[in-house]
Amino acid sequence: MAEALAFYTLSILILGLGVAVITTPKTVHSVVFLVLNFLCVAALYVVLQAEFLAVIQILVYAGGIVVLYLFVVMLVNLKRQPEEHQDPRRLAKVGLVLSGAVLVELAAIVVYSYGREPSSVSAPSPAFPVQGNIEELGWLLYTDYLIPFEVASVLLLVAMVGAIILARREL
Amino acid sequence: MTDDPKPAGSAPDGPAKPDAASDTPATPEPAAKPAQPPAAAAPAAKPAAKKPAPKPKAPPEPPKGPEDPAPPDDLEPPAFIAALQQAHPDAVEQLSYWVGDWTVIVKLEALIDVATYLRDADDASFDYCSDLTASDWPPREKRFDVIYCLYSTRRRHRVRIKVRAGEEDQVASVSGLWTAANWFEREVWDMFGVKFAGHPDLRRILMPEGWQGFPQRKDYPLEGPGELLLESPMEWLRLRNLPDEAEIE
Amino acid sequence: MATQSAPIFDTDELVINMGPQHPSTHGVLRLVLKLDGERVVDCDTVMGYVHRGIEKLSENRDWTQIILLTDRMDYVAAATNNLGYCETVEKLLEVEVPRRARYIRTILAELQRIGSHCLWLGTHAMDIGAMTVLLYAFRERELVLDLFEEYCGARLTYNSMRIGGLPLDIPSGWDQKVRAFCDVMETKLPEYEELLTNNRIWLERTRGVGVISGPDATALGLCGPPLRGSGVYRDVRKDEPYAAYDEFDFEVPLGTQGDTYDRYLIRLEEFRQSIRIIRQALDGLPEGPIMGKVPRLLKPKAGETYHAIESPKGELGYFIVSDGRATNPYRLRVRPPSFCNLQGLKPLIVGHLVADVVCLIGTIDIVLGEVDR
Amino acid sequence: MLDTLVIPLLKIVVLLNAILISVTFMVLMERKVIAWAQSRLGPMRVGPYGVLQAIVDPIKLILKEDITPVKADKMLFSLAPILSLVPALVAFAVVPFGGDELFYVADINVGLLFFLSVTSIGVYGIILAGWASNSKYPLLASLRASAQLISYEIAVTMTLVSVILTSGTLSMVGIVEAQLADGVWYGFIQPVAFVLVMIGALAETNRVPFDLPEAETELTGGFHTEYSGMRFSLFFLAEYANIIVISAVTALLFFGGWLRPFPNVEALAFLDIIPGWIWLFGKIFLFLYLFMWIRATLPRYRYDQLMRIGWKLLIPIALANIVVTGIVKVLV
Amino acid sequence: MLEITTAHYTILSAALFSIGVIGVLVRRNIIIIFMAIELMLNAVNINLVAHAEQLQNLIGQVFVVFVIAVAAAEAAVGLGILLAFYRNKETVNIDEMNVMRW
Repeated sequence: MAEALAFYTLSILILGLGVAVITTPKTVHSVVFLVLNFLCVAALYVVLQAEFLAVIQILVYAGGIVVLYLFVVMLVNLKRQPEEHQDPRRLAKVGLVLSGAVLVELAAIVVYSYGREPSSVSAPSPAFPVQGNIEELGWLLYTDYLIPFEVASVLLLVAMVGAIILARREL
Repeated sequence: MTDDPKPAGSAPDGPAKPDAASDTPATPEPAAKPAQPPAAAAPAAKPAAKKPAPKPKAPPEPPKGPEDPAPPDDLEPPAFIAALQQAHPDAVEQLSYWVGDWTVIVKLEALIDVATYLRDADDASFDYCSDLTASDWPPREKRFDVIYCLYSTRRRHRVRIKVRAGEEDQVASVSGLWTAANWFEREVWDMFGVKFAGHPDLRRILMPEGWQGFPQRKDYPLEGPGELLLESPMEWLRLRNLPDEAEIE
Repeated sequence: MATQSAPIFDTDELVINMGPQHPSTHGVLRLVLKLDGERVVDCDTVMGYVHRGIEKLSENRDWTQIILLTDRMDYVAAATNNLGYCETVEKLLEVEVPRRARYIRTILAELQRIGSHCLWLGTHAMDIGAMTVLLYAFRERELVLDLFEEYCGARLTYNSMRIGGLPLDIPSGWDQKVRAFCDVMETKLPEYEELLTNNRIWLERTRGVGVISGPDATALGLCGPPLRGSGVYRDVRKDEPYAAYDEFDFEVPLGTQGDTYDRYLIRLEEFRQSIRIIRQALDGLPEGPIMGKVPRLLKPKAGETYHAIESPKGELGYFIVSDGRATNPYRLRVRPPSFCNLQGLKPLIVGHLVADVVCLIGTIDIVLGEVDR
Repeated sequence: MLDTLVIPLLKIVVLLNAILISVTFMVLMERKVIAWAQSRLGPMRVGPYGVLQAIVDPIKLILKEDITPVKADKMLFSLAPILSLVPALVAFAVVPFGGDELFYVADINVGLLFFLSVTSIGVYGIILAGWASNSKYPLLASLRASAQLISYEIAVTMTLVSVILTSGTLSMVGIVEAQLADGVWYGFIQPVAFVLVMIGALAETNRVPFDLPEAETELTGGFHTEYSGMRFSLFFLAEYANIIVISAVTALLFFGGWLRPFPNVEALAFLDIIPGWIWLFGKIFLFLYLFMWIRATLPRYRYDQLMRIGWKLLIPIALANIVVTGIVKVLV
Repeated sequence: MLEITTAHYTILSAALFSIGVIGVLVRRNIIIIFMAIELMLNAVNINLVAHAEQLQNLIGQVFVVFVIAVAAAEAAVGLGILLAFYRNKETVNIDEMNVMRW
């Protein structure tokens, strides 16, 4: 009951804010809707008992990445809205149709897989020597997924250096 | 208005009647001393052609200019002045000494030469332009005295140099020699309308940008057009031509 | 209006108007700053908002009435303005001022220097964010104002001098109070220093900020502490002694780096030197008249002169032309130290950050009443 | 129903009111403390020793005209103060005021991370306020603020990692209990972290000497230049609520929260007469006083110096602290 | 209906993903396109977390951590490129970004 209430409320918010993000004419408003959207997604993670991810979602996505977007929107002080420029070669309708096709495809996958049992390959994770969501996640990250984890950190480093170089004035 | 109060380097082209309102007559009359009662004067017959303010025909003779008393015979001028006279024999018009201050009156054309000499010569080395100002003596043909107060931080002595300039004359700017002169010259332009040739940024400094006229001139109307002149000169002129209302203003 | 003011800067970069209403422009100064990020690329100084035409007014005032006008120029150091004007007219009249009057004038001028520096210190520190120093400094300035009030009845615009001498002798017991004030001031200076001089943040904010070399400062016509901060030995009190300064023993502090910190140290040292001068003057205060032999009708002979004194802000000069006939000057020109120092602002701030702009406005110590006159 | 809904709601109501009231009195306290530091009296007119000033000030702010600039972005202009206040209040949810369940709203296993992430949302209020005002000084201030908050957040988060390493838990209650178990406040084990967090706290709450986003003397009030009335007071509330919450968290992490000094020394057991929450409140007041003391003493840093300290000083020290803590943890 | 199964989450995720796709395909402002991509990544994350919960296997959550890391990297580099581009061409319109060099 409580889960259903939370799920439907959050779903409506997430989808509504998602629509708002891509339809609002003002970019700054889009960014604000995006933040709110991410906060709702974080709440959904709590419902799914992934507290650590929820916090990370807020900390990294809402508190970090979107601030970056906001910064860029403020730096890119537009004199004319990009939507004013109409490119005749651009086929927005085809885009809509294509995205409709994607939606249909996704729905088909969902419907097809709905009745099936979860495959036996993904058994519940083995017993951890530690207890609790964060602890188990940490255990996984630092044992089985250590190399991807390190690669991700290197990727972040490269991205950071790259972004600094790209954003420098004299490119 | 024909006058651009902010020439910003385009000074030479100016026939620029600096005081648009005063239609300066050929023989510029001095502004009346404020101490004298204005009621004594009958309104001028042709106000538009004359001074805008119907003022009394100044009974006392206006001052012809500063006295510039010559130095007493028993006083030797300082060595650097003698050296200056040697170096630029034609430049110095006159020497003056009064209450302990030496003044060198210099020909307008020779100003930059003299100033450069005074700054660079070792026995003068006037590296500090402590003041630059002007005074206005309207009846004189070259009505402005531009006065440079120089000081030497090395030798610790002072001198004043002075040039006389007419309304249309261009005084060479010394802001290249002393950076300090930049704003001083702007202020002199702002207050007197003396034009400085070669000044990098000759704009008004204390008065608002669009101000008409030069307030420190002796013939600047004293009762003050104020903001009206700034905002709508035509209206101001109209009011000036109605003698009674003008007095009320 | 036909004249269109041309745009001062193109608007591609961020142009901000600092002032005329801004908490730290010390009056109605307007700076048009062109910023690249937070760095100042260009700057235009706009002033004249309190231009009252004191020079023009003076041409129509009696010689004595002008003393009142000079009060209104540097309104935080009115007594020095009075002193400069009176001395210039005395020079023109060739009047001898009695020794007692000169001593009292010196005391007043130095008290005024302490008062003005207190105000400078407080506002300068406040601009950089040190709030407490402001209130400490104003606490001491209040004592100076009390002394002035007891001497001449006014706290801001004193009208405390006359041509040829002084309007009033000092009240009885006043000299003891001045002595007591000097003692108090000496104990308070370490308080300021404790808060600022070795404060790491203060050092970072002021060291190396607004550096100007000695020759540049001289050419720019800076005067007073900004000039001395660049290591140029120039103090009118020493170079061209007036009042009774030639009879006293004091030192002129000089800077070495020419940065904001040096100017700060110099002004702090000037507090001490002022106290020293006041003490000497009180010790040697001679008896005698306070008014020289001045004709009833002041009418200097035709001629002109320039006379400068060292106001708290720098060289305050008066250039007076007398045509020998009227009872008012034909032309009176004030050489305002704040005006000249303000001219040095642009070279100082270009290349610095916005935060340094307020710091540098503070360090040159301007009073807009004097800049605009 | 009673346990899951009513009691938490009651707690929230009590907590919110307590915060709002304590903020008004904290403003009074700040004015008084700074006044005494500056040899003045501070507010004296309203009530005995000016105590009622704390009530009059909010009333004044609420009754004042609420101005929205014509060219402002209306929606964001209204949203910004809310976005800055809400995170400050939400952060209180994980702050335990005592070991008993009665004293906290929620003890979640990611409490400390939750606190960090919620405070990181607060930056939006400031950025959007500066942007929505459509005015240059607020814009400059909000750029400064966002850069400052993000930089110092990194430093503080990294510093807290070493505390987490020491305690082995992310729960606030757990950290205090770990201090009880270790028998020592973490302020003594992690003095470097404590200093770093204090500096970071000053910067994150925009207090002197890091108050650049609202530096009155430079930016005429900073990001809330265009705000007035109630919306301005929301920013005000947010700032002070942030100070209180950050003081509380510092007290919990480094000064043992509700624990008495030397919690395992039996000789001091008589100190247990004083309830835990009074200990905590005393510690919070100590930190609040520290904030005010610093404000009365120090000048303001410049923008580039602030960033330099954040990136070149605090973050490397924080990283080194993590490494040292880890090594010690492994060896011991 | 009142019992929330993984399918519910999957449908939500699909819908959010489609919104992101529409944003990418229809909008011209590149910043909004970036944001639409973030929406799509979030849709994927919801899916991953939901399945991790269903299967009682934390690997899904581990993946989300990586996705967030990659999203952060993507945003940093993408916005860096965008800023550099904007400085030269003064536009963020994707239709005008049709040259490979400038």
